[in-house]
Amino acid sequence: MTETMTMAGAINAGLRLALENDPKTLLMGEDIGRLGGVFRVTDGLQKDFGEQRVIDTPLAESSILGAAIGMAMRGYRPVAEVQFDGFVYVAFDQIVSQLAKMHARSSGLVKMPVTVRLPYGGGIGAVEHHSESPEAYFAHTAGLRVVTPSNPVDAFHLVQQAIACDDPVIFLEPKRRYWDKADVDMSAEPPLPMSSARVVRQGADVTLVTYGPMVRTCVEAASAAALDGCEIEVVDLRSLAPLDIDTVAQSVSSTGRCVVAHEASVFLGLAAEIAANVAEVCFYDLEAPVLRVGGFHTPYPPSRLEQHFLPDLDRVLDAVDRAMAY
Amino acid sequence: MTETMTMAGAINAGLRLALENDPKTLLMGEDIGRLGGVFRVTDGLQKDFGEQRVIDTPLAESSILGAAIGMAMRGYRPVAEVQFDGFVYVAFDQIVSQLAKMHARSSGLVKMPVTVRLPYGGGIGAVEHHSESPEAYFAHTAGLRVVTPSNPVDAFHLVQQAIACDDPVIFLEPKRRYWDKADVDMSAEPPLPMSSARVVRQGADVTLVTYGPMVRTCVEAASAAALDGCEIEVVDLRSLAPLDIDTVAQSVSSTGRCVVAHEASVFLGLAAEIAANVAEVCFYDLEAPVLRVGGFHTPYPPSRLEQHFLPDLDRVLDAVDRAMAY
Amino acid sequence: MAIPSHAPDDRFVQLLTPEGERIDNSDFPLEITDDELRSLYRDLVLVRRVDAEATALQRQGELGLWAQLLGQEAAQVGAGRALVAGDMAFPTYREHGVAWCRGVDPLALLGLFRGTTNGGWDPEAHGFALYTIVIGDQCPQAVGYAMGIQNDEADNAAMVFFGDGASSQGDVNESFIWASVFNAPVVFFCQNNQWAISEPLERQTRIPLFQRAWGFGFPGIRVDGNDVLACLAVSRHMLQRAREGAGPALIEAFTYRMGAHTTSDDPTRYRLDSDVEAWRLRDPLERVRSFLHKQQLVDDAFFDELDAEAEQLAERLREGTRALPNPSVDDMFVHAYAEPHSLVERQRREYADYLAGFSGGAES
Amino acid sequence: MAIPSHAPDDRFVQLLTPEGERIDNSDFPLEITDDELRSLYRDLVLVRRVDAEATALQRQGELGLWAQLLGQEAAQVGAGRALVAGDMAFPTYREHGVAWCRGVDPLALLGLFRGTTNGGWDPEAHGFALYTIVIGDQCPQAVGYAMGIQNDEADNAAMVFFGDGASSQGDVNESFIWASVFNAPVVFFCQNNQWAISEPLERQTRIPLFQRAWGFGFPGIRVDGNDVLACLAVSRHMLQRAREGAGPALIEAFTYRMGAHTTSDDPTRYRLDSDVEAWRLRDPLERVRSFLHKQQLVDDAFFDELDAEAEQLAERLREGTRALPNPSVDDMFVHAYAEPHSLVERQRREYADYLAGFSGGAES
Ligand SMILES: Cc1ncc(C[n+]2csc(CCOP(=O)(O)OP(=O)(O)O)c2C)c(N)n1
Ligand SMILES: Cc1ncc(C[n+]2csc(CCOP(=O)(O)OP(=O)(O)O)c2C)c(N)n1
Ligand SMILES: [Mg+2]
Ligand SMILES: [Mg+2]
Repeated sequence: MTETMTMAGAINAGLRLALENDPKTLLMGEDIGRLGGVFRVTDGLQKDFGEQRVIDTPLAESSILGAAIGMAMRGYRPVAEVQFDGFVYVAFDQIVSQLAKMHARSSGLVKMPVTVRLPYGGGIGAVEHHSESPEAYFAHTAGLRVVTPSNPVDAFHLVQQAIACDDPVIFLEPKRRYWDKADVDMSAEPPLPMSSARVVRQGADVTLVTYGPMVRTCVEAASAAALDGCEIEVVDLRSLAPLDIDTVAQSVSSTGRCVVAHEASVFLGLAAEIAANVAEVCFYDLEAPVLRVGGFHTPYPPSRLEQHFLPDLDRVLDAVDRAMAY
Repeated sequence: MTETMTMAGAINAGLRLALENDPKTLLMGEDIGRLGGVFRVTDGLQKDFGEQRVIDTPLAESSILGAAIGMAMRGYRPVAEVQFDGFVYVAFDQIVSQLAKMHARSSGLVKMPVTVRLPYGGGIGAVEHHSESPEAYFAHTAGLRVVTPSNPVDAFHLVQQAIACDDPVIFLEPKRRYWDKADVDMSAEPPLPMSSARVVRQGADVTLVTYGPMVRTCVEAASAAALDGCEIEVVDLRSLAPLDIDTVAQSVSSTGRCVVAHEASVFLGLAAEIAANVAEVCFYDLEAPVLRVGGFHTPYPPSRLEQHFLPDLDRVLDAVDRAMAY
Repeated sequence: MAIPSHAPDDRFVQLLTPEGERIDNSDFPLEITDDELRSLYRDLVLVRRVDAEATALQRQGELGLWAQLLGQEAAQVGAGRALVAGDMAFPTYREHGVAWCRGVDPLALLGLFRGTTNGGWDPEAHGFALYTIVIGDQCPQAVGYAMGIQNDEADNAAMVFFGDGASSQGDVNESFIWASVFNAPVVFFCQNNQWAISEPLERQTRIPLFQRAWGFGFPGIRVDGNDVLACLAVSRHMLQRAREGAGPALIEAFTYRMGAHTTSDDPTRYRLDSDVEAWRLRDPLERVRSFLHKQQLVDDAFFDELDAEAEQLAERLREGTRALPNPSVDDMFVHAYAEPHSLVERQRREYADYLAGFSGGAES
Repeated sequence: MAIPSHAPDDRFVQLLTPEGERIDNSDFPLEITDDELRSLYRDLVLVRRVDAEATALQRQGELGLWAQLLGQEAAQVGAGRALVAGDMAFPTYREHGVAWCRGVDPLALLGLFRGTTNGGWDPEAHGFALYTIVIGDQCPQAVGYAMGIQNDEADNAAMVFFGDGASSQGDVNESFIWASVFNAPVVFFCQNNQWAISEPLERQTRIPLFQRAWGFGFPGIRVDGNDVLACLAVSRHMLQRAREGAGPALIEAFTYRMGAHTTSDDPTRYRLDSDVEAWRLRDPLERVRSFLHKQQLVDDAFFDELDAEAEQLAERLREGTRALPNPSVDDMFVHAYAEPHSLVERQRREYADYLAGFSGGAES
């Protein structure tokens, strides 16, 4: 049946189904139980599934990940929440040295079906360390998968696909889109495999590649550009590692132009990989270099400046214009 | 006066000068004192400068960095050694959340002249976690500088430039080149600014961009290619953040072709940024896409397989051939 | 002072009862003048007023967030007043009372929560480091700073603040090890306000927190965190022994977070009003007020003047907050690095050109 | 057993003196048959032989590295033999003796140090997790596994091994907190071999390590790490109470690293032979040997057979090591992920094509 849900609600619904469908699934994190999470994403789950399956943990992210790894060894499917992007670095070693490598080093004997839920990105006027975009760190780390929904429907399905996956998945939740609403058919099959990208708007002039919180911005930019007669094709990556480069390349080979947009610093951000990759596979099709628009190479600024750090509709269109000018 | 030195010896000499020239400089790390470091890079320094300036610390990298930050606040210039690449992730939070941001968040009031010495890279037949190439994590992090020498002369000067710099510098030491020798004139001025790249071999046909441990491999590849009449220009980046893209672009605009090689996984590795950047600034000069050769998107394999993971002369030349084939 | 690892129980140090009765404690004698007593009360009142005003400003939309210290005034003023020139305090994000004692203008704190800055004051000038939001990160930094004090052979100490929840972080426990191994002049001041957002103390430990020190070989002691005299006396004692080379100590200030975790928190979801009520009877201000009264150290004029002063302060904060200048876009680029950085400079130029393309209005 | 946080001193539990005299300890009675005694000795001898052989193989260039356990045989065999089916051990990189007791073929360990694998055995099948090289990482994992045991209501426990140096890592201390808060069935077994590469114990703590447990609210106890009977008795006791729901415990096995840190280390740079000599008198094997003698539980034939068995084992290791197959290039790609991964598959294809371009010889 279909319900109108926020992205936060859709993730909650997805988690609930995962808990119902597999007794080995459990959630762990800070304030996820009685409080239901600082964003209420786990609201009501501890009440319904108990303290052994929805675990309020001590304030120690490294051990949240370490314990999740141990539970996975024991046959569980832990979903570990790290409360905010800026606090995942404390757990970086367990993620990069242990979680990501366990399957390879055990020659496949030890599976790591661990999902790491991480609210990320800026735009909510938060204090320091609450607006980080760490996706490139994880995407560069072999052994991990990285996915991020841009809307409630994808959020509902992707979180379940991530939990069902036998590999560790970093599930990035665009916190400034938590309250975006959409109709979610909870009985429907997932519309796409977990690692596939989606063309969310078609256009013949230029391909605009983005993900997570920037998808809405880019679709709005496309609408605005359409008024000036520029047809932008918008690709929502959904999966950052691996990348569905075929879908991107197919679009670029028809438009001949490509702009990539994200909140993270451009330098070595996802856009770098996409630009390098597209430039190679679409070398003869490109009429302009792949242009990147994103954060600057500065620490995330105080929130009164974030509208400058975050690419908005105008900066995206500026990049599109520059691409069209070639 | 000029001496023939290994890279390890050159870094030791550079550290010694830094300790002599500034009483605020101090070294901290595991086994750097009495043992002189597992690679003997700090050999003899504790004996000559005492336990208060060359500090054997508890086995806790996060606190090595945290304490270094506190000492920097107190006006010191700490040089923190992390024993191996694979153990720096434990300290990732202090580096990314604190060290990198302190200057910005204090509006420049608090300087962080901290140097983090980190042996990195593979090729020494080591056990797990001793052959990592984490440079992209740090290069993507705004607030940090990342440099890496490829030879004893640069090592001698770069380590001193890093310590003298008022910004935090991740100083990556290519451990498989520790025993490479060269003549070092210890009275000479630094040949280049810390953040400048160097053309180490000239060539008209293709630009080969690399750094650290791969420079020697690439120069050897260039020599081999020369026999077949292919003139490769080799650029040693030296600084990974910021990148001296002008030097790279100048070369590429004359050769029209570019290959980037490093040990790290290619996906979102430094080569991605260089390819994206070069493709943009040299769009009309490129006769072939920028090609990347490096590690695979797999955890670093057991050492018996590392010769496959690490790009060697043949794989570099294969990429060069493919670039020439366009 | 011997390591109290054989303490039979976990009674805390109290010098002033909730009813305002003075208790003597031979371990922690406190010589204090009447003026000091009055000024301590003044600090408590003004700090609470800053907190109340900031909370109100957040409600009015002038601040994005505020972390209330309500209920923790005594712990913070007691500790803050024990620090001397040259000492360095390392706060979390809730140490507004310590900031006050270190001479940091409350407006600087408000700027932080308004989003006009991520810093706001000169740590060295005030002996008060920047706020730290990543739980526990400040602890190893404080130890490193203390090791610097040691190297400098200075007669000072560092004091680092953290909460009951923070006690679970690896960095906090590592800092105990370093402080102990290097015998660093650092005092760990843990405000156990019973909550880490929605998680009660039992999620972090099953024994009293001050006993954590027993595992690391230095003194741990619990004080009545709502008793400013006890907090002052014990902090002075531990700081002095640290300055004298006797090494680190852990002080657990047993108190209660009377307000929400922050203005975006809703404590009714996880705790009972009755608990809060019970703690209201141990209010840190009331006991001092009644003590001053009983001792006849104050008259009505004193309270009237103090109220007036608080009112003026509140007024200044209200106006000052609204008048806080927004940071300039350039700051973002200029302060990213201490030395020239080619990439940041290019981005700065390009973005300036981009903004110039608009009617000046786009530039905030 | 009460938390010994009031223990007046730090004496250790010893059931067998260096001279081979049996001591009774009412807290840790040990019922043990003669057969068990003999087989314990057998394990000690064979484990030491594995270690010696591996060290020799490294010298001959057959292994890239080897981390010797010389001197720690009793600690590891005592702990390892206390584990039962269904328990899970989490080792560092030096627990060859525990691996032996868990039925892991020493050849698998040799493969790890030869570089043919980063794993080598099935953790679940042996109740022995993979070696962990990043100091301390295994501790939170062990607690998580123990929490899983708890959820499963299984009658088992986890035992995690770490060293004196590791005790300084944040993760290790966090794991103490989790174990205590969740009352997880996990036993922390710390082999204090006095050294962390070149750093002596004083760099990690200024009080006896077993007392670390006092700060976290569970029992901490020191045993003679060179006394296999004491290690067995205390491990059995702590594991059993964990299985019964009494929660975690910390065992400090007081021992000594007789060899170098690893084959690439040179201990003469940082420690005195005299120290090593003093510890040689406390050899973990000798005391059992002389006890068996005095008790006349063995005859010469026993020793002869054991020597022969050790010789055969050594022979098997020598030949087996040289015969260890190199991993195939494909393994690197195939095991990176459990499920299909487009990028890895593409790289696998491309690299196979690349190799095919050479005379097959390039493929190792
Ligand atoms: C490493 C890290 N994890 C999580 C958070 C989110 N967070 C902010 S405050 C808080 C609770 C802190 O509790 P406590 O240490 O008792 O301090 P209090 O807020 O009670 O003063 C949490 C979990 C954070 N800031 N840093
Ligand atoms: C996080 C981390 N830092 C540093 C190292 C390098 N290292 C390997 S062993 C070792 C010493 C460990 O000492 P201890 O814990 O006492 O164990 P032991 O080697 O004595 O058995 C160090 C520093 C590492 N493996 N992991
Ligand atoms: Mg608290
Ligand atoms: Mg040791």
